[in-house]
Amino acid sequence: MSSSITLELILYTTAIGLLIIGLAGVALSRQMFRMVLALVIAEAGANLMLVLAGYRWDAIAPILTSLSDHPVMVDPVPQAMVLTAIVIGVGVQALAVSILIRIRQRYASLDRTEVAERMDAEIAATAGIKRDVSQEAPLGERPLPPIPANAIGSKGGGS
Amino acid sequence: MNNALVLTIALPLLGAFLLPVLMRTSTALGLWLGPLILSYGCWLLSTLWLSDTSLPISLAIGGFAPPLGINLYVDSLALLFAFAVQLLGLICWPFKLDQDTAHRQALMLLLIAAATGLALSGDLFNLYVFYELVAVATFGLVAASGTSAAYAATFRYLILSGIGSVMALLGIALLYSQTGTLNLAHLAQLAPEKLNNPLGLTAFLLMLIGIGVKAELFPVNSWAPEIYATASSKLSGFLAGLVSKLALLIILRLLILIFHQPEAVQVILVLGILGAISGELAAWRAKDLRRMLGFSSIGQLGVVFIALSLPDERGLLAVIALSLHHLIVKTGLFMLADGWGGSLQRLCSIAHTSPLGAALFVLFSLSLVGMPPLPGFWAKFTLITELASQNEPLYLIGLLVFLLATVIETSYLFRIAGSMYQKPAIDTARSAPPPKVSDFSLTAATLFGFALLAATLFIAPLGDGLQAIAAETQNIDLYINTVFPATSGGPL
Amino acid sequence: MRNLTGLLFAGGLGFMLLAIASGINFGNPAMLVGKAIQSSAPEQTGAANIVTSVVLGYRGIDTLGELSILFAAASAAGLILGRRHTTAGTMTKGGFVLHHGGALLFPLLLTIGFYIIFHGHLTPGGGFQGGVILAAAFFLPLLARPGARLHHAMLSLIEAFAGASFILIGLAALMQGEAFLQPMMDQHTLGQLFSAGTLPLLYLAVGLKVGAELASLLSHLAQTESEL
Amino acid sequence: MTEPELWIAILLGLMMLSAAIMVLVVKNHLAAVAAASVVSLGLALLFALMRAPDVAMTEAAVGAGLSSLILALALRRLGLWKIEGNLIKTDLLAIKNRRDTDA
Repeated sequence: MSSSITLELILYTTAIGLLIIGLAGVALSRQMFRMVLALVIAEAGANLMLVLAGYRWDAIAPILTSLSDHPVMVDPVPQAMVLTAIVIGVGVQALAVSILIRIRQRYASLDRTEVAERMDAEIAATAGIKRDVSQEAPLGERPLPPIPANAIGSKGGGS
Repeated sequence: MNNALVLTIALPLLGAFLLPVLMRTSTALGLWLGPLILSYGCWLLSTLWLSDTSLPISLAIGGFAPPLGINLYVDSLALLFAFAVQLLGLICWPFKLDQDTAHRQALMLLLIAAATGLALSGDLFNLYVFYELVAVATFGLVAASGTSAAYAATFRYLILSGIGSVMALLGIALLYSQTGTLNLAHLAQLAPEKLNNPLGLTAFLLMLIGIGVKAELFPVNSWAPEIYATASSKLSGFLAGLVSKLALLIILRLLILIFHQPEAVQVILVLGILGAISGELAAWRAKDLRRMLGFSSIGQLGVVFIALSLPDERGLLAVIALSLHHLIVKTGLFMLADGWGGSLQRLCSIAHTSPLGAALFVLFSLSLVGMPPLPGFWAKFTLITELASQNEPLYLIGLLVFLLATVIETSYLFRIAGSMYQKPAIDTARSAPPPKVSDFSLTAATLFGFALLAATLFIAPLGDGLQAIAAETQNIDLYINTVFPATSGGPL
Repeated sequence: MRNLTGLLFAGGLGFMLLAIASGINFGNPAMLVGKAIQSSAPEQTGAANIVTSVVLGYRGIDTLGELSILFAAASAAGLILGRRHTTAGTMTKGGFVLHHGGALLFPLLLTIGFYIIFHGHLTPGGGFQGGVILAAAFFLPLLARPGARLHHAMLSLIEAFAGASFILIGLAALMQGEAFLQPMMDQHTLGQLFSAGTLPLLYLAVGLKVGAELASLLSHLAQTESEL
Repeated sequence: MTEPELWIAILLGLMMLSAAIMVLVVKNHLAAVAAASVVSLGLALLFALMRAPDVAMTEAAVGAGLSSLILALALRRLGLWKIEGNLIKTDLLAIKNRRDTDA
């Protein structure tokens, strides 16, 4: 029994580790492709957690071999959910990647600060706002902590 | 016959699957398919509303009884939102005809199906699936506008929403590991004994952040102004008006049915306060109409979250009233932004070229600010009295912030309205023709304006109706008994 | 600043999750729904693989939603990456091994894919896994031969009708006065190939839909850089 | 729960975590994609260990196979497909394996 607890703790720690690495990676990486990869890792962690939620250490896989005996099985519901989640994840990932391809074509850059800056400039330009007017107060335009202006120009990531 | 209600989700999906092929064989048929399906959905929902079926009802999909299978839970609130989805989908339908029409309309149908699912579903993971479908369809529709800024904004939204969905999935995993069920009613039964602990709170916070992405909750709302500035106005109206409310509806259900901890409420209150103040301040500084609308929508949803943190039925009434009011007004404003999007300076003395649009803008602004006869006043009035009657200091801060937000809102909305009615100055710098709202959008906006005025006239019966809806939503026992009839001690 | 916020957030989350670890009863989950499904699945759906019962029966609408997500992702990618190009292949010519190996692998992958789909209600596997293999089978020629291209009209036809038939099977149940997506037809003996009523049909629809969806996604991504 | 399974889980967990970190720190993008597919593969093995054969199959097919294929194809279109560069030896090995499986 005691050894079983350790196994689940290992799995739990792995799941948390993947999640944290993934989320920190999304937050930290400058390069947009790297953000997608980090998101994939975080999703893997969440999936592991979900399967873990239905895992029993004393059970068999949820496939019946005969109707007569009723062996203890692991919970099939989280497994079905993870199946769904995995496929959803890959769909989102493919979409992210195809958007990236376009961004790369248009902006010739995958640096997140640079792309964000150019996006802001483009929105302002299509709206017909003179850029120098809004330059004095870029901080107030976002509810989130904005991208520091000094980071522009230094291309980050590993590209 | 109630089983047919599932058609409001299934038919748009079917239409979406078939649309690209259908469009290739017969363009006319393809073009009519979407509006036809949506009209049928509206008809289906309104007949249910008008018939003497006693709400709420619970439909088991696949004939599997609820805790095992997935059920649709249809009460007045869910029905109202489902109807709003189908109707607004019809109004915001992308009629634009080009080579991408089939795909764009298919994505719109998917978005509508998923949004209807969000309103009706009574299963946590099913809600997650529909939530993701809403997200993916939104990405596609925003990116379909094809500008570089739209791609960049979509990508940033996608990453944020991806983080959100990981969080929500994690919350679901924690909940499931603790209770072994996903059905909301079943969870509501088990919650008092199994989820009233730090683990339950953690699960709630994770799901709050996850679902809060779409509800424009404070720390995860940076996508909103960017998306609204780059997507088409109709889509922005749909997203800001409706999808955010549907995410809010999920949070509301979770809060009422499952998570009763005071900490959960406090977190929502604090995030709401922060969202309200930051959104309104940013809107005040915004220089173009669409981003201003995006920021102000963040601010107003912050106010709704403040209302959500109120404990009793009147608080819930305020939430529902504010949400519906915001739904009508914000969608109407985005309809106007269809032609007026862009710098606020372009709107200078626009009232002389398009008086109807300017009048509508003023009407919406007045209601948004809370001018007495208009519905916005009653919604805000309920909130103020309710906030003032609480004696916790945090609620007082909420009240102050709410008043401050209203003042800021007034100042920027009427700065614009004032400039609209300015005498046309001899402005040589602006040689471009004045922006014009397309006829269709103007008609739609007029409809929203009429809806607002009608609500003003019938405010008393409307208030009673909303009160009844709030009471019904608040009633946990009713929810549980509807999903699990006959069984008293629990479904399993 | 932003980095710090992100790190703090991730660290806080990790701490929170570790802190509640003691509260989770690992290895002995409540399984309220899980146990009930295990005992009733053989009678209600007739599939030996209970995960399949859950995916297509109990949570059938989830699967429908998931198919829709894939469809949405594929058509959004199609919208973003532009119209179908005439050459959807790789720039470089594949080597001898790739070329002939591809030709050899194609029928093999096809067989395996359909095998996995048709045995989804009996053994591990099913529409998703089989669909991925089908997509790989159709994508392989693209990698191997530069000029090769997918039959896009065919692909979208399969895509449309596979998805539609999933819903139509569900609607057929509704027409007969039952609930949407209710399993129908005889269940036959548990463990037989022809058992579990409509479930294998649903899985076939899922497999074809997933396969077509992924193949078109992949071919969009593999387009040559002509427009650059 | 038997002793060997415990060790397998520990090893797989460590492998996945280090691969996950590698995804974020390694300079070469191809190596990062390879590391991400290592994570998926480890996850698939863990699922098999946890008596979830369906999920394991899906994760292997979708996560390790398809997802890496999508990412690799994207790398080429993004112009990040570089094999040379300042790599450490283990990465190079991983890339070779990946290319073989891709082909």
